[in-house]
Amino acid sequence: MDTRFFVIWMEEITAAVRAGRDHLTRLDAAIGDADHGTNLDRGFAAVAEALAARPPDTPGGVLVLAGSTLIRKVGGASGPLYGTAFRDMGKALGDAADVSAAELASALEAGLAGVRRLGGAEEGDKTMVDALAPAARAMARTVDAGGDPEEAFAAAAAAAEEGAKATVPLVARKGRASYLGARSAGHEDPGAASTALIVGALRAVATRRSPRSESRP
Amino acid sequence: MDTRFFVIWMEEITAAVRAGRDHLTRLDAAIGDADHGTNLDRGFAAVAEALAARPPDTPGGVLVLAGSTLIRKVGGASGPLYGTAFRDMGKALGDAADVSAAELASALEAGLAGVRRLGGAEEGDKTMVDALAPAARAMARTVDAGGDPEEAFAAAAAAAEEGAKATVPLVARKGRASYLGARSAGHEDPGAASTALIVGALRAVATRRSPRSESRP
Amino acid sequence: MKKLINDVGSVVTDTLRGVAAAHPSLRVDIENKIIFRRDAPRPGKVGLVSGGGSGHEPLHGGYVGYGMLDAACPGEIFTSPVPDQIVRATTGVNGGAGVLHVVKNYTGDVLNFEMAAELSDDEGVEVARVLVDDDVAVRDSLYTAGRRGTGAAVFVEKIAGALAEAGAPLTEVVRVGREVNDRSRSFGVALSACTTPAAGRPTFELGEREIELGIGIHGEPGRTRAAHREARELVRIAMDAIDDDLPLSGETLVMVNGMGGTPLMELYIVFAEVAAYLKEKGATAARRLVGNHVTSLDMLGFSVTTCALTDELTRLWDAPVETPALRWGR
Amino acid sequence: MKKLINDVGSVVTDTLRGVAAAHPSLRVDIENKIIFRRDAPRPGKVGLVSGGGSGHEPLHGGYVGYGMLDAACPGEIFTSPVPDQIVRATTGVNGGAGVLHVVKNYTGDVLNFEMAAELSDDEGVEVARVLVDDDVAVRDSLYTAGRRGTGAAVFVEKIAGALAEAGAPLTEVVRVGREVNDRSRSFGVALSACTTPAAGRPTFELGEREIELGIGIHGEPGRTRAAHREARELVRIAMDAIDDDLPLSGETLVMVNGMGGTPLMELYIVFAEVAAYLKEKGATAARRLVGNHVTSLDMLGFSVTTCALTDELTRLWDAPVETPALRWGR
Ligand SMILES: Nc1ncnc2c1ncn2[C@@H]1O[C@H](COP(=O)(O)OP(=O)(O)O)[C@@H](O)[C@H]1O
Ligand SMILES: Nc1ncnc2c1ncn2[C@@H]1O[C@H](COP(=O)(O)OP(=O)(O)O)[C@@H](O)[C@H]1O
Ligand SMILES: [Mg+2]
Ligand SMILES: [Mg+2]
Ligand SMILES: [Mg+2]
Ligand SMILES: [Mg+2]
Repeated sequence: MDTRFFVIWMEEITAAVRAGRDHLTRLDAAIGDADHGTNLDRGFAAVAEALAARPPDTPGGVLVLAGSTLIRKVGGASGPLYGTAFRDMGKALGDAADVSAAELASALEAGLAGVRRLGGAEEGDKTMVDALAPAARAMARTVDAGGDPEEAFAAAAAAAEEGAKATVPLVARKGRASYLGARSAGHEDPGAASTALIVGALRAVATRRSPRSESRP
Repeated sequence: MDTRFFVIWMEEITAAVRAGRDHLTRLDAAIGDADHGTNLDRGFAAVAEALAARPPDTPGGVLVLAGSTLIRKVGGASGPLYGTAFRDMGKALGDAADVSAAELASALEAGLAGVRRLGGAEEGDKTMVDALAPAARAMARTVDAGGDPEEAFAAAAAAAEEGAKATVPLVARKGRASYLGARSAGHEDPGAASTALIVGALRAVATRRSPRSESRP
Repeated sequence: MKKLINDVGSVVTDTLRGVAAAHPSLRVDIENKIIFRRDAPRPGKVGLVSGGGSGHEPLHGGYVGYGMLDAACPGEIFTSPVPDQIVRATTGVNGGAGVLHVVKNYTGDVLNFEMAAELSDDEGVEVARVLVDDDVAVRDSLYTAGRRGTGAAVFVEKIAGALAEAGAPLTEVVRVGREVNDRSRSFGVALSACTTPAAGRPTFELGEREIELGIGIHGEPGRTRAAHREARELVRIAMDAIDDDLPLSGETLVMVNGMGGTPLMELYIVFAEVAAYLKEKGATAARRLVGNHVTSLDMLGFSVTTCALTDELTRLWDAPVETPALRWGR
Repeated sequence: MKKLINDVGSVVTDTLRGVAAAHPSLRVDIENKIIFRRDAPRPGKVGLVSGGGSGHEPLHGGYVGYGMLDAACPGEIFTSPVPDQIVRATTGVNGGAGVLHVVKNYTGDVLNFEMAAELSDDEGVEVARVLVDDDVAVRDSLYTAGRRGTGAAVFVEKIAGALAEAGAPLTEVVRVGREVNDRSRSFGVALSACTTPAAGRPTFELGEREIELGIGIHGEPGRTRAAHREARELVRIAMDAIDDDLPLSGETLVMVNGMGGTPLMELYIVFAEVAAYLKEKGATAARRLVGNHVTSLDMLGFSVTTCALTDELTRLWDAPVETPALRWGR
């Protein structure tokens, strides 16, 4: 995957977040403070702008710029967490101009590690970690088993979606939803849902193969 | 009519105002400030208490005590206006122990004069004057024509009710409703409606003849 | 109706218990419903008394204290106080230099204060009155009850209070109070009606995108119903109404007032537009108040009140004041 | 949703324009969303910076000024400020004696302030933090995000601000700030949800007679839903929760806070019951605040915050303060 692939990934996320904004905000209204969709929408719109203004020339550069932009623009819990995830992924990719599926898989693990270090959440705490961790595991497993990138991304996306859905019955132990105690059960975690969008966007880029950025408004 | 008659009239008003409280307040909500029913309810409850605590021994004494109590307890526009009306009626009756229908009719005119002096409203301004003035006229006319008290009160009550209903299309020129300008049209004036209750209570006392105060809670 | 109350019948009394507990600088006569400055009466000082229906908090009780009112008489919700109450407040603050009644122009307030003034006079207290009638939404005319008194009450109480505190005689305090009223104008906008505890439901119903223009402070509907629109345009409607009546220019005292249920954030947004409007007219918001000052229970909305300042008025506005709701310079 | 706004996207910026126009004692950096004391940085004085999501006005911008904060960083509605913003505020108020961050305990606030502290450190500014976590409705545990920070933020900012104004070093200012937090507890009750401009509808729905107990300040539902009841009983629930956690006794600083849409009258009714409850426990409301201080947009409801005073804390509470929302002694 080259720099262009990562730029398109970001564009794909931006579009998915825009489309899913109100849904994410509704999820956050149920167990949080009703801003997750607007937070990420503001953040990824800024990412798109930053990429257009200062196009990086490596995959790592794309991810680091995306991460820093999220940190600068989102605020809230998800800003530093996603920002760190993308930055740490980007740093893991180093200066490489082209990235293999295996390299991307371990970058994803680095991103996950960043989120865990910063937020201190374990799997099962009803956070984005519940989607990101299984996604990283599925991608690594598929690549290890010799799967091609498309298969690896599909597996990761499916695992993220499943992980997000699996947060529904959980009682939150981190983030705002934890204030609700037992009442947080029965609702999908908004951060896990947005992680599923982000990983899903990776699958979409790979499946379509054809870059669609030019025709996007 | 003796002192007892006037005490029962006050009791009858108290009951009618209690029963009509929410209706009066709703009328006031439409073109005023939604307190006319509670204002009068508070006032006449205090009148009943005052009469029980210090029973006057003349009809005039009953009315003056009722009026002073209304002034002391009601507040708002209707407190001083009704208070003055009853006081001026009471003063017109002097020390008489028994009052004829003709005397009561001219007392009612004195009460009306007090309201007009204090509030400056003319007929047609959409106020209590629009019920009180025709009631006073009807009572005087019936008495002049040789009608008995029962007929005189019935005529006054009917005229007050008609006068109150006739305020519906009017545009208010006095009181809070005047702030609404043309929008005050289409609603019955709450003060005219309560005047109809007060005069209606006079008819009720006379019609029933049998004092019912003992059995009232 | 969900309200933080104990009982519909005890709302005013319970409020006064809270005021008494919260403000040791006040002496609250709960039974007679009067909020006094603790040090009233002050010998030789003109006393200031105001009052009106409850439901407008902090008006008037929140303005009792050094440099402003000596006593306030809250009536029942939206109901003028009764004469006895006003007389008791008047005699209670009389320091021998006479007492000023600051009365908002409503039939009920006017009649009850008038009766009280006569009775106080019988008791040997000299009483004068400033009638506040600043609301430009109401067309004044010989044949109506005249303009309502709204936000300018705060200005009159502050400025006349400062002059009284400085030891001026009653005639002077009256003069400056009237001058403030003459130079003041208000206009109010409601996004919702209010709910009185006794009625238990809103005094009028507004659709999802409807507002009332030219409202008063008692939940009465305004002059016209209109479509909701952005803050900038609402401010333009309000300011145009004021400016039509008394052209805005020069140093202006401005209050952007919340109706009780409006968040402070929104009042700041309104204030930004008011300041911009004034600038457009070549006027400046030389002195400013933003917050809930003259409310209508839980109503959503705002009002703007302006007063064309003079050097004297500015000086008196800036003079020290120490009340629950206004406090500076001490 | 009817709000006094121009555009959902410009709410925070428009609010800041209003704050700037209303308070010449502040310097508002609208582009970077920072409210500064006009005289910041003050050489040799510890700087105080706080911040958090918008929608809690007057928190925090209303507490910027003499004797309290040097700068406030408002984020988007209910969204923590971003690190750049906090860094800019921090360096902007640094007078060489270090800067205190007053941070309410929310994951977002904590993470963004942490990042900002690291970056400020890189720029050579010494930063310390007081974490405010006073809300007893949230059970604290090693495995959760811990207690929320709510009303005690006002107490910490006032008292630590007074000590900083007096010239104390950063370590002392931190110590007193932590002490205030340790001695403070809060509990909140909502009669309605709030509506964020972006969402356009209430964050949760309550029935005609339902309330939420143990709410936070971001429109999140509380720990339990319950039947509405009289103010006296609601106060008992709130105060029992506080008293269970930290028994009430002695001289107590008490705030009865409105959530944004609650009329002052109702807050006084609540305060009367709070004062009565304290008396029952042998405690006294030695210092008091009643009003909208830490709000949730247009939410109906209240919170109570208590702080067990010491002589030092009382003295610092009483010290002069001059900000848009708190003002005395000057
Ligand atoms: N400690 C944490 N670790 C990992 N993820 C977290 C943590 N705290 C919160 N989150 C994630 O952040 C999401 C909320 O993000 P957002 O609504 O943007 O921020 P905020 O909670 O500050 O309003 C939650 O749904 C959760 O997935
Ligand atoms: N100037 C006036 N003259 C006669 N009646 C008046 C006048 N002003 C008001 N009223 C009467 O008072 C009624 C309102 O009484 P009430 O609601 O108790 O007082 P308020 O208007 O002070 O709330 C009106 O409906 C009207 O009939
Ligand atoms: Mg959120
Ligand atoms: Mg009325
Ligand atoms: Mg009234
Ligand atoms: Mg948030």
